[in-house]
Amino acid sequence: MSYLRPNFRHPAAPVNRIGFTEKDYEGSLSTLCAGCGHDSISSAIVSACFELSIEPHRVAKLSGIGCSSKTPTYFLGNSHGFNSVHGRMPSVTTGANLANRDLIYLGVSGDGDSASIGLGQFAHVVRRNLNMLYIVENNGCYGLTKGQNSATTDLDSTNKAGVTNPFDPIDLTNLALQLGATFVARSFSGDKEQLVPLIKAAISHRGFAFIDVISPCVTFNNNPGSKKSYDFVREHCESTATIDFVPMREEITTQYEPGTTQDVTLHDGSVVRLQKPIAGYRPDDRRAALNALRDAEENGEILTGLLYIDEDPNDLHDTLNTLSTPLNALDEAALCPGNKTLQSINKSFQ
Amino acid sequence: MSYLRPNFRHPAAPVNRIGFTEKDYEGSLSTLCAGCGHDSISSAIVSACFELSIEPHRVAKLSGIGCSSKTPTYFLGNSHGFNSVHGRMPSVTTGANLANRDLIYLGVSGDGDSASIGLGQFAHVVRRNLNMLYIVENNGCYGLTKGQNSATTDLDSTNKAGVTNPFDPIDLTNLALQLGATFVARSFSGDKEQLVPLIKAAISHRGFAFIDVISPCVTFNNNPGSKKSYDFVREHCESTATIDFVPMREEITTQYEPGTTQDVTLHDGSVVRLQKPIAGYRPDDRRAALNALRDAEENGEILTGLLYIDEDPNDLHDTLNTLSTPLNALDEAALCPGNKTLQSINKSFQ
Amino acid sequence: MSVVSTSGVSTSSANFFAKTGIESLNELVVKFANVNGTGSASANNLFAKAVFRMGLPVSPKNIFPSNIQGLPTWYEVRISEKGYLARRDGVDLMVAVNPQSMVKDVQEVVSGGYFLYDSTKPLDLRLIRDDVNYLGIPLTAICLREYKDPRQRQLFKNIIYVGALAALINIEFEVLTELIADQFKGKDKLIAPNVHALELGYQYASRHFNCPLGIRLERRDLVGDRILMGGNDAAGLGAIYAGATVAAWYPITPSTSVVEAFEKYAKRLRIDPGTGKQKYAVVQAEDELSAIGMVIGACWNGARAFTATSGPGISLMSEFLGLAYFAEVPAVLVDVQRTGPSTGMPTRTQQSDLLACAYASHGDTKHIVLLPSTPKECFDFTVMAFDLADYFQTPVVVLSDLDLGMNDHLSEPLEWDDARRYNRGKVLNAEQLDALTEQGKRFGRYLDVDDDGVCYRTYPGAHPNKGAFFTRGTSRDPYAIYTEDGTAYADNMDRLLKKFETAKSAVPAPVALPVRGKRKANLGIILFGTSVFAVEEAMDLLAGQGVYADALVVKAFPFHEDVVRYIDRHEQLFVVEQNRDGQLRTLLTSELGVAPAKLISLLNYDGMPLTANKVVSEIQQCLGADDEQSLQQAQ
Amino acid sequence: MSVVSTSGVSTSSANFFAKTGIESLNELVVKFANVNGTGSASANNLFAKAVFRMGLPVSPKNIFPSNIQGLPTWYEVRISEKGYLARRDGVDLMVAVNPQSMVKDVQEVVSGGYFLYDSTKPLDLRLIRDDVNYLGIPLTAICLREYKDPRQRQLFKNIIYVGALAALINIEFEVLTELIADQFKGKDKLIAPNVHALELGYQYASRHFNCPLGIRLERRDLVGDRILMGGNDAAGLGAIYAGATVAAWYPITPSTSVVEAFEKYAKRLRIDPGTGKQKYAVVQAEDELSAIGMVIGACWNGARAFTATSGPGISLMSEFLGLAYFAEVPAVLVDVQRTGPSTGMPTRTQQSDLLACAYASHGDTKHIVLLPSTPKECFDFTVMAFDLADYFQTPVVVLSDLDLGMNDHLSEPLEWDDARRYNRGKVLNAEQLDALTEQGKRFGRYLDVDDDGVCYRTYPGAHPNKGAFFTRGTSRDPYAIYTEDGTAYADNMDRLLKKFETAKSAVPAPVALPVRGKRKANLGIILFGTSVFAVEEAMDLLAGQGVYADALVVKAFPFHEDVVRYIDRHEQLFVVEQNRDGQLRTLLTSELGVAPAKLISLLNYDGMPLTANKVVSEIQQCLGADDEQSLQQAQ
Ligand SMILES: Cc1ncc(C[n+]2csc(CCOP(=O)(O)OP(=O)(O)O)c2C)c(N)n1
Ligand SMILES: Cc1ncc(C[n+]2csc(CCOP(=O)(O)OP(=O)(O)O)c2C)c(N)n1
Ligand code: SF4
Ligand code: SF4
Ligand SMILES: [Mg+2]
Ligand SMILES: [Mg+2]
Repeated sequence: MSYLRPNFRHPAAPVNRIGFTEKDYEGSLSTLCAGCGHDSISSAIVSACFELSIEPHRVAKLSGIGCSSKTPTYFLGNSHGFNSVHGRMPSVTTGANLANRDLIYLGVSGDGDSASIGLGQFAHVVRRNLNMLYIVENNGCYGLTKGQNSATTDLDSTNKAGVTNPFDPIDLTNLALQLGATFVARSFSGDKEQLVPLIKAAISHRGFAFIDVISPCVTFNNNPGSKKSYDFVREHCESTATIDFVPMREEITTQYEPGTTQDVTLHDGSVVRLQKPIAGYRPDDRRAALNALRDAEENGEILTGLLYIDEDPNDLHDTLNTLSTPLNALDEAALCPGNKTLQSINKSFQ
Repeated sequence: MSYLRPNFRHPAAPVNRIGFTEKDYEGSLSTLCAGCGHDSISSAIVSACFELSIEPHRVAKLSGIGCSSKTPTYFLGNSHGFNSVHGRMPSVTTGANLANRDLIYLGVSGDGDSASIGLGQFAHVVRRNLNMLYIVENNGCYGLTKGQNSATTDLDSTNKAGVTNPFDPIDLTNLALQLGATFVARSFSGDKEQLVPLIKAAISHRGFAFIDVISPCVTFNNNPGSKKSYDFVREHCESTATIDFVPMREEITTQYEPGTTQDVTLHDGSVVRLQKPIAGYRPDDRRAALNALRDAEENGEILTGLLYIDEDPNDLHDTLNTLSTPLNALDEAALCPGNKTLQSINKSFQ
Repeated sequence: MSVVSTSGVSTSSANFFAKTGIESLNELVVKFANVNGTGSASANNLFAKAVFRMGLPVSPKNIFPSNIQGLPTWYEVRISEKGYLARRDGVDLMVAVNPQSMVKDVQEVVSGGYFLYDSTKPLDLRLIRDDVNYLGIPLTAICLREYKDPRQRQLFKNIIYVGALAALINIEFEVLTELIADQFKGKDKLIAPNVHALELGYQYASRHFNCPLGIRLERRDLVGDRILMGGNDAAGLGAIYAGATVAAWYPITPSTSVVEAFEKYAKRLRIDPGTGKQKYAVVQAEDELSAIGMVIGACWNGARAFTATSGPGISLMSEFLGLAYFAEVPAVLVDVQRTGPSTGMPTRTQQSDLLACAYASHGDTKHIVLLPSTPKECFDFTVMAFDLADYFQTPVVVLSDLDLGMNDHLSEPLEWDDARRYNRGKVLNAEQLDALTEQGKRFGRYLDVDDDGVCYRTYPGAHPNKGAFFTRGTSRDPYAIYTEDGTAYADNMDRLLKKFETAKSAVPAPVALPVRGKRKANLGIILFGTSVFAVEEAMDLLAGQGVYADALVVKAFPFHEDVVRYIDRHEQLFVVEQNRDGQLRTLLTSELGVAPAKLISLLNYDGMPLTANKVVSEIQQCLGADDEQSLQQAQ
Repeated sequence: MSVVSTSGVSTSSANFFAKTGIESLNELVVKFANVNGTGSASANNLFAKAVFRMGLPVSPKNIFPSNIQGLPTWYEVRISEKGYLARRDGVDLMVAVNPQSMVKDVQEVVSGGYFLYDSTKPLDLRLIRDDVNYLGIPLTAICLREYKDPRQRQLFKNIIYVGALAALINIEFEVLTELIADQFKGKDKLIAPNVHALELGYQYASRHFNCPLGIRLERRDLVGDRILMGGNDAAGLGAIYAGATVAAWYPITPSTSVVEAFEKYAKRLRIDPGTGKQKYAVVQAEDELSAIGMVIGACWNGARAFTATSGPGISLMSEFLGLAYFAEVPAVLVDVQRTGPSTGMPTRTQQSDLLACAYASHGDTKHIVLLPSTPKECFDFTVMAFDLADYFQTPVVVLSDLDLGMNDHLSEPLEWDDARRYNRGKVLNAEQLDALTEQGKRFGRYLDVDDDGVCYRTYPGAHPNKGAFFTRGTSRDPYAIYTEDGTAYADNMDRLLKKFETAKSAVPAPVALPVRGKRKANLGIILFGTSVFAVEEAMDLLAGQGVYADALVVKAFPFHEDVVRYIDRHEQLFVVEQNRDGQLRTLLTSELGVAPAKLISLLNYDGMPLTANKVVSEIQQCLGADDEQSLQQAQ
């Protein structure tokens, strides 16, 4: 169990434009493992909403199932939330958005939730360009079910249970770009400097905004192949065939300059190499973004930052030409044609 | 109701290496609309299997649900077939292949079957590089349910019911390439010269082979916006709100040279522009293929032919390191560890 | 004596009359055997509509294949001035224009009945029965002569046989021309050619046969202000009137036309005059899981949303239905049943999704299911479904079937009370939330404040700092806080059961069918949905045989207390269902504790709508000769 | 008199003894309250295993949260030389090492019971009950003193309290050290530190408390050759022995360890010695729809394949289950039930998927469901499931639950008859197909040749030009040709029903639990699965109160005729189930026509395994005082 921040409120806590303190954007205590990357993302969301001076109740939080999908409970306690079923957050969010176009829709999912069971819904919500922020808290495994490989697990990496992944990972940013997403970014849970501005930009984007956030699972991304691999405690647990020992871990943070790459060492000693596009990178060319992704991949690097944005696309409401008034605000008067019309309809069936 | 070919057998019909005539590769009568592109694909499959001298019973035909998915009944009458449920052919084929790696697996699907309800299974069977030929008979609509738009329908095209499609189409070849497919091709149902060799190559490929075959729906790709749009009969049907009139149509065929483009006029007068890569095109570079696809797309052309091939990939059996003997051929002796072992296992629980 | 046709075009050796042609006025079955995709539907509809306009009760059934073109398709029209709307076995007049199915078609004709065929080619001798009257009309030949465009030739062939029927069974020609005029209003150039085609047929028939035949029609005034409509149109329209603003669906026969109707009417009735923008959203989802997900998301967010599907869709939606049940989110589904299991017979009817809907999803779940029998009920129950879903915060299924949904039915006209207000259920707005706080009360999403199992909810965004809660499929306490406490879980499950109890008095009550002739009923019948047409007719037939039954048409699950009362009043009941496993009977025994021995299943599940004969013969068989006696004494 | 602990490390004001400590030999409940993710599981298992090795019946229950680290988790161990394996309310000795849950934990201790806690910090006064004995051990302090590595400090804390328990309730220390040796065979460097930790606890306890306490253990010879195993391990092993070669699954608690066990044993027992290649394939699918699709594809192609899942997976698989039922393709599923509906309580047990499995999917469907009660039955029934699925060409569900699957149970040892051959059912090979032709017979995939509803199938590729057929979810004739003919459809549906009838005699028969003391039973109990442990115990308790019951443990759906016989023999029966809606009762009434009035539901659905007390009190309550009298007279 880990806290997003100490629970007392500093008298002189800074307030934002609408008079809220950052605390007003927090949720209940996290029940995730200490040091879980997902908690860092939650606090980044809190900061972003605070800095944007969003009224918390104008946000709807939706998620699927998984450790990642639990996190909406841990931020924006004054917002309605919906923890739906595994892999189906996109459809629920689509319906919610259709009902009330005036709220901000924040969807949180995991790599299992989005790249496996939910891949179809992910692809189609991208295609409809639903006005929402879709965050995948990507830890390359199934955390909540104890660490099985997911569809984003690196090729040949071995998980805590000793299973080596023989399949190429699915890169969701790549897929989102292919499918026409109008805002595509990637970041690292521990890089608040990069993540918070990205979340702010994504929320401000009118259309589908996707952020793939690499978020280490401190408990199951525990690669015995890594240099730190001899580990008394792990051996103990292995030979007793119980994987219920989770050492307390610190959250991993990082910070680096645009145009540079940065090696980040995970809890198990394995290393991810993050890269930020050079200052000159223009995120308005879908094809360039796709090629940049492939370039980085070929150098064994993970490209982060804002990869692509279409400044002013048509969202689903534009496409469907729906009324500017939220549909859930219309009453009988606006919706019901009345008996006179019905009688003339009867005529057409006589 | 249309016939693949006259039903009598010519005495001197040519036989292939294993002594079969082309007729031996046919199935029962097609119940599709006259002129349906799907029937052309069926006969291309028949020719390909005949020319490859495949023993019909060594082929397993699998499909989902749709007009396209009905076609396995119309070819290879001596092969087992499985018409499963909508969008789930990939998983059923995966299981079948795991059970017996020695058969040839021919999966037939539609654009609705694969790009909508089945997109997740499509993506994951690609990722597993299952050794099979996966054909999508792509008519850009839901034929069997009377012509709704599908996820591959062209942007802004209007279907027979007058519904204009507001979404970007999903290009399955593009997706397959992104997801690591080891054989990716596209063709046109009426272009036997191109299609038959592609099917032969795909069958010979050891791994996942995908062919996206553009296959006009003569009945519902009936675009009132097209030049032939004034149509007495259509108006008649429209005003009686019955769409049960299907004029007899001829199958559309075409033939053109590598490196050239070809305009093909569909039954409703609308035109598709097909392009064949130039002679020098080398289909061994995934990235080049992706770029070629985008180039063509940007010129409003549809790139056809063999787009990419990885000559010798690992298929799912290689990845899983399964026995060369088909698993369904193993008996008690090979599979059951026996009581002695069981007793020692009991010990481990005492 | 056998009259050889003197058709100027071709002479068919088989064109003769049987010794005796049947005689019947305003009581007959006319069946059309066509090839699908040949444009016969519009012509056949024209025929049925004309009979309807002559003031005669009519009930057409479309018996079509699961394919688009080239296979046999039938259109069976029952005309009955007695008002019977069920299917009836035996065809009085077969219009056989499909060579593929003729062998089968001719067998269906009743002895002394008529067989109209295209005599352009001589008739295959195997088709000749000496107890049938053959009416050869050279349809193809006439079209060849009259039309150039091959497609017009095909199309007008159908109109021509309708013209011929006008002469043969005495349909008022003006009614036909008037219908043509209505249909092509605005497209006037289409009118003349159609009328001409009608005349071609009319003239040919009058010239070659002594018209009208012994089976014929005469105007009556028996339909009053009733309408001829399909249940799917009515359900789609119901969603419009109920204020549905979001429709998410995935195409599947036979439910597709529900959302199509909704969209058609929405385009007419739901465009904002000022801006020209839509006051509704229709999304064709990528599959059924997504469709129901969208509906649940929209309802959670305070809109009225629905989906329409059929069996396979219900299976795919079941995980989400369990979520909506447990998380208490409204949702409306229209399930237009087809013949299952699996893909089954997608173009045939059945009532076999009842259990799948009532208990959808794993774990302990129960869902409200409404059971319409007529288009008017499709309309009314769809409207009601939205009120019930909102009030009880749970999914509600309107359980229709292919016969009801896709076939035209004679129905009471639709009505709407303009004073009616939508019942959005227990939803707290900002003011109410503030009031609550002033009263020092804490909002609890799952608090059973009114002791009826129904709690108060809030919509997202309702209040800056009050009333927000977390909706989830996991166990939670009355304040929507996640919990794994066994008692909190069990209490919540008990409350859900209490809520379902409360719903019993809110769902539509069953409808009683009184015993014939002021007798005392000596047996009872329970049924639902489209079985009502056959049962109504069967009750008359049985009465004629001295068996007096009353019946109860169940309209909803959970069962209204009137269902209990009815069952208690009878020792022995027949449960009539169009499925194999007696699914209604299962629900009656398990939910009401009725002794199964008391309920005799009367099942029809071949995919064709139930007939009165089937009901009568099964009941008689079951009663047995002696019982029948004793019954008669009992009167 | 209250003895103040003389712990050298800390003195807790609360560390005193109550007036009277309970006394009990070999009958007690010890409960461990831990924080999950702190490595307590291995230590707690060690404790239970040691008791088991002392020849004492033991039954541990893991009560864990749906999260990975930091939340309360409990391990409840019942020890009973009487052989009772059900949960029992009331804790005799609470090992409370989780500050978060202490308030709740101390309440659970029986009056006069013991409360072992970490006395490094003084005890919160709110935790003090004067009828409880407090045993303070400075676990943290000891670890701080003994270990450098913070993670080892955390880990060994658990081993230390196990050492202490050895002294306190008299566990043979050699048994513990022997277990450590077994566990770390090969990793010998781990042995000494663990033994040392045990000693630390042992010594501390012996020094500070008068050991053993009044509650203590003594070696017996009561477990014989029985094993201590979880049902999921047994089911996974069953799939190995049954010859399953394809496992396709999607992770979900509590079923995950079924496939994990299968894979673990396959790696040991299913590698081809010659080539080192796998004689099996395990695929983690992208979801449950894909998993069951793979299973169906593999079984269609002649392999034995299975999947394991839990409630939500069953909902998602239901469309495919309808296909397999109707197209007649074998499939084996292990459903390890958890508390529903929806996500419910994923780490709690329940028996609420019975209906969802028996009637899975839309349309008229019925599925074979096997109902194991013990790990041995998990093994045997999984093996049997493959034979039944192959023989009846239909899905078979092995319906386990979280308690059975994930908790260790004392079970008869597993056995295998080496003479046993797999029953692959009616499959024609090339020779048989040729023979058929010679006899001038035509192969019909859906021909009911043997009049038992079970037809002959062929595997793809079986014969160059014979026996090929098309498998589909649509209606077909006996020769597997697509048809929309109503009679052909109905005949096929009737045959499927006949096949289900045939299955009744093939499924495992129910097991009777005899009445206690050669009395005549005056009431009957029907139950299934893990309810057996509580019912066995309850029957003894009831007998003690003069209520003599016998019971029947149902082992399968469809119901074996012995179930009918048993019900007929009783006027009044209690149906014991761990769900809310009485799902077994629903099946009994609708499938066997039992009068519901005859079946009284006794339900437990709070997610915790059923206790004997619950059964006794509900039955007594229901019988009421006077009935009880009459019952006693009746003897
Ligand atoms: C239909 C269904 N199948 C399986 C599960 C079990 N399950 C819970 S979470 C999860 C995967 C979570 O992985 P991911 O989405 O990556 O989230 P993480 O825990 O890694 O953050 C699974 C398979 C479920 N809840 N529902
Ligand atoms: C679960 C489910 N949903 C819907 C349907 C109805 N349905 C049958 S075919 C089809 C779409 C077919 O489109 P496509 O795959 O493109 O095949 P086509 O007919 O165009 O060749 C649909 C939606 C179904 N059979 N099953
Ligand atoms: S298991 Fe992994 S993903 Fe889940 S909470 Fe723990 S660290 Fe985070
Ligand atoms: S509807 Fe279209 S796809 Fe279907 S058979 Fe007819 S032409 Fe082919
Ligand atoms: Mg993950
Ligand atoms: Mg299509």
